[in-house]
Amino acid sequence: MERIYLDHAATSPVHPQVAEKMVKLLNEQYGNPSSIHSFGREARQILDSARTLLAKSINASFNEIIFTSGGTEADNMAIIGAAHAAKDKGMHIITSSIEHHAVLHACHALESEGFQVTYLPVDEKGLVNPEVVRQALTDETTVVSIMYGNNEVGTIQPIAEIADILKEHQAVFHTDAVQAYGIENLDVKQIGVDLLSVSSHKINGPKGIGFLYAREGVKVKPRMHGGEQEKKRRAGTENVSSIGAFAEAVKIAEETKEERREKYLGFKKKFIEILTQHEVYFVVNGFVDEALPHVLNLSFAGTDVEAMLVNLDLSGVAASSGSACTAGSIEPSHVLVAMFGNDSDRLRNSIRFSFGLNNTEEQIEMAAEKTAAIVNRLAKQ
Amino acid sequence: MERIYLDHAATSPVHPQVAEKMVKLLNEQYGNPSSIHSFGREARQILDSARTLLAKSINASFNEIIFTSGGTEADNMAIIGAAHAAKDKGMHIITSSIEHHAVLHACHALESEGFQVTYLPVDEKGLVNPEVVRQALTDETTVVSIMYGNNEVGTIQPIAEIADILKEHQAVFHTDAVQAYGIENLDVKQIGVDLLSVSSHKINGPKGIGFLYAREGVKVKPRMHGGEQEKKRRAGTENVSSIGAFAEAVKIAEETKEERREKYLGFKKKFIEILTQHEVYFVVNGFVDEALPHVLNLSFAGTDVEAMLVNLDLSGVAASSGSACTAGSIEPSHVLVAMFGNDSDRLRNSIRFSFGLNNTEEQIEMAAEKTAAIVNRLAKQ
Amino acid sequence: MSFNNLDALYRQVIMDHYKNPRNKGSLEDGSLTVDMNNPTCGDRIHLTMTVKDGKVEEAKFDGEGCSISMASASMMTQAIKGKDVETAYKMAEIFSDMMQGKEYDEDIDLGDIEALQGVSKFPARIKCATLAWKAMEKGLKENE
Ligand SMILES: Cc1ncc(COP(=O)(O)O)c(C=O)c1O
Ligand SMILES: Cc1ncc(COP(=O)(O)O)c(C=O)c1O
Ligand code: FES
Ligand code: FES
Repeated sequence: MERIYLDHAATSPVHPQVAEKMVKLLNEQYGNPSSIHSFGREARQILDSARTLLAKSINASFNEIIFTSGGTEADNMAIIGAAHAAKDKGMHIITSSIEHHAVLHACHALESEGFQVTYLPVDEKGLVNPEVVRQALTDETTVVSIMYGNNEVGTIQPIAEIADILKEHQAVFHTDAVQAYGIENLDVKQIGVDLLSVSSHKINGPKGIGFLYAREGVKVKPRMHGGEQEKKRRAGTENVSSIGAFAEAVKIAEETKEERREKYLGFKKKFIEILTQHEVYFVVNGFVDEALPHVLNLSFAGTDVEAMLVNLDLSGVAASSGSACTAGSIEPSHVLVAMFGNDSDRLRNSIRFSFGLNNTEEQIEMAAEKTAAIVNRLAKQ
Repeated sequence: MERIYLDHAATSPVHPQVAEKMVKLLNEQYGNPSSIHSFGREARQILDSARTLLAKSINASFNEIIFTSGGTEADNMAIIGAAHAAKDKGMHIITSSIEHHAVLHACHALESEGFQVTYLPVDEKGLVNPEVVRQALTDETTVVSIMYGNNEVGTIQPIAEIADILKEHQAVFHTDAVQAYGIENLDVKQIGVDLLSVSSHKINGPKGIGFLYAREGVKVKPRMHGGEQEKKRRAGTENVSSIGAFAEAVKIAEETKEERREKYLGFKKKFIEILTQHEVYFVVNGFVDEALPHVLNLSFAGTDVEAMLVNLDLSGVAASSGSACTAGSIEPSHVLVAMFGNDSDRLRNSIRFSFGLNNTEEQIEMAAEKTAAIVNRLAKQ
Repeated sequence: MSFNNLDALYRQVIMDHYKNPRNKGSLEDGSLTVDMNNPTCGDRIHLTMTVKDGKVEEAKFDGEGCSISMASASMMTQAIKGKDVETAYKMAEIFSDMMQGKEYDEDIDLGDIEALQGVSKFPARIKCATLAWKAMEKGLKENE
C-alpha cells in the first residue's frame, strides 16, 4: 500500500539535494569554524555563505542571523532572552493564545519568574485583532510575540499592522515564522518585526537546526553560555553540515515558492472538492484561501479524532490532530479551544492535513477519497 | 601538500559509516517521533534504539539520557538546570578553574543571578585535589561540576574520589565528559556522578548533537520550553537523523576504544621521541601517560604560539592553542593560567596536538619533523 | 595539631622547596651525570653528583617538572649530600616504601622528606616524587 504523507507541518522530508549537500559536507568539511587553521577557515566559509543566503531570504543582514538548534530554541531565545534583557524596563509580555508551545511554555517559564503575561484571545478563525494588542500594551510591556502563520489551522496574523502599533512602543516584537518561512514571502523590513524564528525541518531541511533573526540593536540575553560563537549570542560548536544543508533547503524553497504556493492551494481545493462530491459533512477550521497554503484543518461532525487518525493511518494516510508535540496525548488542541471555546465538538473531531514535497495530485485525490470513506463510515455509527 | 589534522579535540572528522547512516536516515526517515502515524512510529524507533545504545555505553538506563544540541547545551542544562532546581536548598556552586567555557560561563550566568561560585585551583599538572573539594563544600552547596578529562592538556580528574566525598552531601555532581567519552571507559555507577555531558562531534559523529546523562531522581529544571519531548525535560523536535548517526559513532567508538587508546598513546610517544631526537627543547603541559590518550600539549621555550600555529598551518599541520572557542583570540588559555600562573612563558608558547581518526604513524612522524624544524628555526631568532 | 593542619604544614614545606630549591644547578664536568624523565608526564631531571671515598660529596639538580618532582629533588639532594653511598641507597629504599604506603624504617632521619608522605594517596603523582631518587640510584649504580 502506498503511504501518503500529509503531515508536512509536523515535519517534512529532506529534499534529496539537501541530503546530498549534507553528506558532502559531512564527508569533506569537518573543521571547527573557530579554528584558525585551513580546516577551520573552510568551515567558516560554509557558515558565512549560509548566513548570507539566509539573511537575504528575509531581507536581513548578515549579523542579524543567529543559528539555533531549531524553532523551539529560537522561540525560547527570543522571548526569554528579550524579556531578560529588558527586565529593567518592565516585566510584562504579550502573546496570543494560539502560539506554539515553544512560545507558550517559554511564557509560562517567565511567569514562574515573576513576569506577567497576557494571552490574547483570537476569533473563531484564529485571528488576533491588532486593536486588542494595542489595548493590552502597558508601560511595562517589553516583549510582544505573535506568530506569523499558525501550525494547526494555517491562519496568518496581521503582523505588519501589529508592528505598526508597536512602532512607538518600547516593546520588541517577535514573530514565530516557523510555519510561514519558505512558503510565505517574508521581508523583515516590510513586516517590521524585531525578532523572527525559523526552523529548518519544516522546509525540507534537516532537523535540529534553525535560526533567530534579531534586528541590529535589539537586545537578547544569551541563553547558551560557553564559547564565543554567533558573536557571543549562542555558544556551542556550530553545526556546519546542518547549516550548509539548511541553506540548500532555503535556496530550493525560495526558487520554488510561487509554484508550491499554487500547488498546495490547488491541493486544498481538490481535497475539499472530493469531500463535497462524496457528501461528507465538514467545516474548515480557519481559512482556505488567505492562510498558509500547506495547512488544511477540517472538522468532521460525528467523528472522533482518534478513531479518524487510526483509520487514516491504517489506510496509509498520515495526518495529524494538530501540533505533533501534543498529538500523542488526548488533550484537546489549545488552538481550537481558543477559537471555539471549551465545549465545541470541533475539539474532538478536527484533523489537520498538511501538504509538501513529493505530494502529487493523485495522492491528494486518493487521500481525500479514503478520508471520505472513513468519515462516512464513522459518522454513521 | 598533504594536510595533517591534529586538532581532533576541537572537532573530529565524521566516520564514513556515520555519514552513511546519516544520509540513509535523512533520505528514509523523516517522520516526527511525536506523531502517532507510521512515519512517526518509525522515527520513534530510531530514537529508542539510539537511546538504548547510548545508555548502555555508560551503564545508565534508557530514561537517564536526554538528547541535547551538543556539549555546550548539556553543560548549561546540567549546571543551570540543577542549580535552579535546588535553589531552595542553597545557592552555592563549586567548579574548577580549568573547566570548558560552557561550564565556566554557565557559572558566570548563575553568579549574575546571585549564586555564589567557588572556582577551585589546580596544581601545575591541572589536577584538582579532592581534599580541596571537601574543604570548599558548605551547607549551601547544591552543584559540584568537575570535568572528567581536560580538553586543553588532557589531565584526568579524580572523579570517583570526588564522588566519594560528595556521597553524604546534598550537592549533585556533574562531570563534563565531552573529551573523555569514547576514549575512556565511563561507567556512571562506578564513577558515581549524577550528571554527565557528552558531545557527538568529538567522537567522529555529527556536530549539533549530544546528550546529558541525568541519574534517575536527580532534578534538573528544563531550559528549553515547548513540546513534551525527552519526557518534558528538553523541548524541540528530536534531531532523528543526527541522533541515529551519533549512535553509530558511539557503536564504532566502543568497538575500537582499546585499539585507539594504544594507538594515540603511541603517537604521543613517537611525537616526543622525534622532538627529542631533533634536540628540540620542550616541556609537556600535563601528563603523557595518565591523561586523555589523544591530547598532547607541549610548551616550546623561546617560541610564540601564534607564529608557531601560522608556521604549522603553512606546512600543512593543523594544531591549536587550546580550546577552539578562544583560538581565534590572543587571550591566554585560562587552563594554562590556572596551572602556571599569570606570568609563565608557557601561556604564550604552548601548542595542543590532538590525535584521531585517519591519523597514521607516518603523519605523526611528519608532523613531529615539521614541528621540530619550525621550533628550531623560531626559537633561534 | 590536627591532621588537617599537619597536611597544611607539609604542603608549606613542599612549596618552600619548590619555590626555593636547594642545590639547584649543575656541577662541573667530570661529575656523575644522570638525565631522566618521567614517562607519565614527560617532565625531566638533570642530576649531577660527585662521589669521593664512598661518600656523596656534592649533588645538584636541574630540570623541568611539577612542584612535587622539583621539591622532591631539592629534598633528595639535601638529604644525600655528605652521606655515604650505602646510606643513600637505603634512603631511596625507604622513600620508595613510603610512596607505596608501606611501613618503613624510621631509624634514619628523613627530615623534610616526610612532608611528601601524603603523595602516596595520589597514585598519579608517585612517579613525580620518586623521579629524583630513581635518578640518584641510577647515577650511583653506574658509578660502581
Ligand atoms: C509554529 C511553530 N513554532 C515552533 C515550532 C518548533 O520548532 P522545532 O521543531 O524546530 O523546535 C514548530 C514546530 O514544531 C512550529 O510549528
Ligand atoms: C570539555 C568540553 N566541554 C564542552 C564542549 C562543548 O561541546 P560542543 O562543542 O558540542 O558544544 C567542548 C568542546 O567544544 C569540550 O571540549
Ligand atoms: S471566515 Fe467569515 S465566512 Fe468564513
Ligand atoms: S608531573 Fe611530571 S614529575 Fe610530576
